Amino acid sequence: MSGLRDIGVKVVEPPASDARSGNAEPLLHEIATLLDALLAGGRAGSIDLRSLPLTPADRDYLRERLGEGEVRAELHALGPSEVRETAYRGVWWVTHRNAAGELCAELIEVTPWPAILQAEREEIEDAVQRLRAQLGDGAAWKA
Amino acid sequence: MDLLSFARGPALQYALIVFVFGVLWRLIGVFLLATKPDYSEPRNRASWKGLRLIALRFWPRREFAARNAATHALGYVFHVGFFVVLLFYLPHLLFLEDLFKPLFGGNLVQLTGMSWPYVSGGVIMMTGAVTVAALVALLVHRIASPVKRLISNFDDYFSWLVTTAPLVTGMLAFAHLGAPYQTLLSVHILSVELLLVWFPFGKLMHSFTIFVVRGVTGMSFERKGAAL
Amino acid sequence: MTATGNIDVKHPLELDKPRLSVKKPETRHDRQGEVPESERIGQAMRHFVRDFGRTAALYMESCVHCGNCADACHFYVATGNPKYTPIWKIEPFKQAYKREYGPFAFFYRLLNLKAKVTVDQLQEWQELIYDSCTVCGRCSLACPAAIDIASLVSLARHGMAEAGLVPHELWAVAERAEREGSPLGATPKVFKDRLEWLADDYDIEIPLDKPQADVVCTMSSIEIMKYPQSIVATAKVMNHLGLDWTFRSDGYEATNFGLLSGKAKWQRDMSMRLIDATIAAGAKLLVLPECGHAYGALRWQGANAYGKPLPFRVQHISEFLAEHVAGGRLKLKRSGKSVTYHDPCQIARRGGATQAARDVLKALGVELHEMDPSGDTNWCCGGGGGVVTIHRADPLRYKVFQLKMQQVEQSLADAPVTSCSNCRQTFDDGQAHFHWDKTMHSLLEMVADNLEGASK
Amino acid sequence: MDLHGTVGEALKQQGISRRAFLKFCTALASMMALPPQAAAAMAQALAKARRPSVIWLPFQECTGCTESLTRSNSPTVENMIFNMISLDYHETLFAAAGDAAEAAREKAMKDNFGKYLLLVDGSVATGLDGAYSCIGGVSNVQMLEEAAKGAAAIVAIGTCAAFGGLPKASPNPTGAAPVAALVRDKPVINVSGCPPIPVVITGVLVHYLTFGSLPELDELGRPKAFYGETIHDRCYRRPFYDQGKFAKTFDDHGARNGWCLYELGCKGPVTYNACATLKWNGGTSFPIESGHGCLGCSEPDFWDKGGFYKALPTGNWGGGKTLAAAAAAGVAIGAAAAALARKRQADIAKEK
Repeated sequence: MSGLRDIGVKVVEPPASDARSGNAEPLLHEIATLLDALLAGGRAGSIDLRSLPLTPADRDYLRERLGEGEVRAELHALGPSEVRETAYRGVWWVTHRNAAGELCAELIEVTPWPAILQAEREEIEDAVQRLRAQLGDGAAWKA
Repeated sequence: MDLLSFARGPALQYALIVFVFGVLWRLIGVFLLATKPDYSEPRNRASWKGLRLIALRFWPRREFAARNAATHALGYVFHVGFFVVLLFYLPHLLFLEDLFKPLFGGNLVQLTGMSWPYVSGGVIMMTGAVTVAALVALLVHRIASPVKRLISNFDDYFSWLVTTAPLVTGMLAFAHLGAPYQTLLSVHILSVELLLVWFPFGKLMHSFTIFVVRGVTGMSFERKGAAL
Repeated sequence: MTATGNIDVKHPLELDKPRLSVKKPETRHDRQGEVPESERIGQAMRHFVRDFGRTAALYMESCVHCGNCADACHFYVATGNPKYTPIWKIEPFKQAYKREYGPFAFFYRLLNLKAKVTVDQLQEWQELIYDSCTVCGRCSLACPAAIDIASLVSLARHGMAEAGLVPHELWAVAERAEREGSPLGATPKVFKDRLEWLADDYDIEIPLDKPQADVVCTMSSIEIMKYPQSIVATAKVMNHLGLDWTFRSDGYEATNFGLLSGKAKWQRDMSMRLIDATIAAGAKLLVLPECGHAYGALRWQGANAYGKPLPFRVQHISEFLAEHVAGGRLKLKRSGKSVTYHDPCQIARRGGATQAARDVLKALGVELHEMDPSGDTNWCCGGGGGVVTIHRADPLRYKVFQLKMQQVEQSLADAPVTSCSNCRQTFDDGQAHFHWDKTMHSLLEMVADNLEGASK
Repeated sequence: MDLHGTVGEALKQQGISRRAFLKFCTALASMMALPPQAAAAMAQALAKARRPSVIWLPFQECTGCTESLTRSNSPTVENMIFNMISLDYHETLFAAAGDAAEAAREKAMKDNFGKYLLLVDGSVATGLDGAYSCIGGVSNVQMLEEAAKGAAAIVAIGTCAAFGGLPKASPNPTGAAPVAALVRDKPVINVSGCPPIPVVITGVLVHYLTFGSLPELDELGRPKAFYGETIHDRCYRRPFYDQGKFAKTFDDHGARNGWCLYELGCKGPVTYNACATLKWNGGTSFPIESGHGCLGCSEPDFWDKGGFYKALPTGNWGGGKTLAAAAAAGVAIGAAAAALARKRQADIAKEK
């Protein structure tokens, strides 16, 4: 089956799509204010990159400015997701893809620890039950 | 039948019918009136040369130019602007092409091979704004100037309204301001239909009669050798 | 019609003033005949519709109310009063046209979109149609739609005349002209006596009623009564050129107060007198005197009164002189005076003979200072179209005349010249009123005074 | 499988972890242009929400909408919805058929009376009092009436259910009518489109399940989150429209360079939908991006708007014949008026 490229139609991105749109810079300031809010009130904040008119150049610029941190986590649930810590502690770059590998969400989360990585209490309760069952010790841990 | 289908369908059809019917009624009603021959000895036999008055009278004579320069300037800004907006904007061209298809029996572009030039929406919006500004200035002048206020009647003000409305509604539709696009487009088309319906019964008929009158006067003056 | 007897008592002439007219009436009778109002308006409408043609209808349909004509009209420019806007002067007639004659007339009447014209309305408009319009046609040149507003005013006067709504003095002189052959008392007998008196005084031959002649000359009653030298001048030029010419006592009065008052029937009668006399003399040329509306009445409307092309040529005296100057038959002494020429509207703008007088002035070798504007767009002297006969219009006319005086002053010429005795009379009246030092001269008389070489 | 427990329990039983569920809510919040923090709130509320019973009634439909919603080779975010709802009746998807299927439907309607969600696919045939389209001898009209009584809310999936769609195109032989025309007393959400974008269906259901209320609707009953703007306003080719660069034919220089398809009949300016932003087939493309003008499929009577390839501004005003007649009439009356005027003139002239 011939690929999209073989069809005569040459889809042209609208002009000036590679240049930076100038929307990246303000995001850095917003991240800073979110960090202040986190330190002051402990409230986590996040920015949904897909809802903003960012060109690919903006994204690269943002990635470059935020840099790399020490943590890089991969998540496999309904398709791959990736959580990367930036060079600034508390600022995480979260990318969700669905089973077909298509990008379905991309956020910058400002929090000590992204919620997606945490294990939920209920699931921990299940875990302990299953573990005990496996170990043959019938006594289930009572909440 | 939503508003847009009504505006583009039956409303347009009846407006065109009234327009064609009214214009011909009025023109034929005048052209077939009695006329007496002129037996006087002509100074110039080729009175048809007087037809140049049709072009000459587009510009005022030197002696009259100064006194109502404002009216002339605004008048031209409006007329030129109006026709640029009408004849150099693609959606309008498509509309007119569809309108005149039965007359020319087919798509003009294919028939003639030539394609009519058009400019971008932005340019049309600016032209429209300038045209509306000129129209408003002309209305203010019509009210402020004692001469114009005295001689103006309902026809002048209503004709002004039906001429300005399409421009304003058209620009609103392009800018997609204030209401869903279908409503804006319907209002724009309906305002054009109002213009078409009023056209034969008001002073807008001057777009036809003005050339005839200049021709007639030009020929009668040329015959006498009088200045055009 | 009033009995002839007391016409002189009711409307005595006033010929000793700079402006010849009927004496200023104590009480004005601007309404003729004792007819009920409905009949009067019925007559107006019927006659208005009767004379209406396709061209006039087209004009009535084309006005876009732009107001440009006001700025061309000397009555508006001199007063600034919007009611003198030319197109406003025919408003009731446009109203009548839409109701009675236009393509939508039936619906205008049915839905009463335009009110019926009333006598009061016409009475009110009398001042606009007569006192403040010299039918000079300047507005027609300014109209972007090229509506010949002047022709509409003349047409409107038809309705006014039939409704018996002509201003007092204009009606009196028009009625006198129809009955006596001359508006200002120049009856054939008076005309004959004057010719004899002038022939003796100036020892010049002035033929009258030659049974056969090549050229028939005519005079305006203003010249006969106020500027007899013009008669002598005409004779001098004609004899100098050795032409076979004559005056005709059955067709000498060139003015046409039927045209000025709007009484179409009288206009035809007055024109036919000249036409019949010229045909009777078997002439090939009828020369009209120094008079404006006479040229319009006969040169351009005479044939239509006659019903077919005229069997002879019609020329204004300035055209006649220019033709002979160009032909080299008329040699003139060079006078070198500094002059400015006032174009009579009916000859230049309306008549198309603007260049003739200038050719003659060039032959006269005068230093011509053209007024600005002049020629086809000149300012009117304010007395034409019958306005000068109406006393009620005097204040307005004097205001308008100031425009003319300024023009003449600015031209820095010694003396103004023109080729229309009515303009000349208006200038004289203005000169007397403003104690102005400039006196209007006649082109014909200047030519007669500067003839070169022996008369053939 | 406990059909009517909470959504959370259902997910757990199907082995869908909380993280997967949180990821699903994050993606959906982003698509519905809700603030990112809403994802967490959505996850909690949804988990605790009672798992609604959903009845899918197929009337005069082509199964395009079902196809659009369910077609996916791998579990994608879009069809996650099926794990959250208990689909108690779906003619196409059900293994059961005939009386068994009907019995299941009636049972679900009885058990969850007043609480189930009624999804209607296809327009309702009202001609010959419903005889044109029946299921098991019961006409669509009756079935809709009956099902609507106990429904908490009705979602009309696709332009057929929302506005009558293709079956309603003139001459509309079956008397097809939209759901909202027949059900007046219950809130109806119109998810128009032919078919609607899958995530739009999901988004509406999740919104209803999460917040238990109808999303904000426009005057045609369509959720504003997805039908608030015209394709034209969000079209990536809009700069070409503004610059006046238009394709004249489907393979000319303009078309090859992706210029605006206005002249080729694109109905983008008068069509409200989210195609230009959410796109189709998982964000691959949408009609205009693949070189064809928008058909305006999410608008009422889009079939009868004068033709997909007729440019928007062209009117359909009935052709030249009527105008020729009008012209003739105008000339006739004009001539009559002139004749009348000339006659009056002649009479007056004779009088004198």
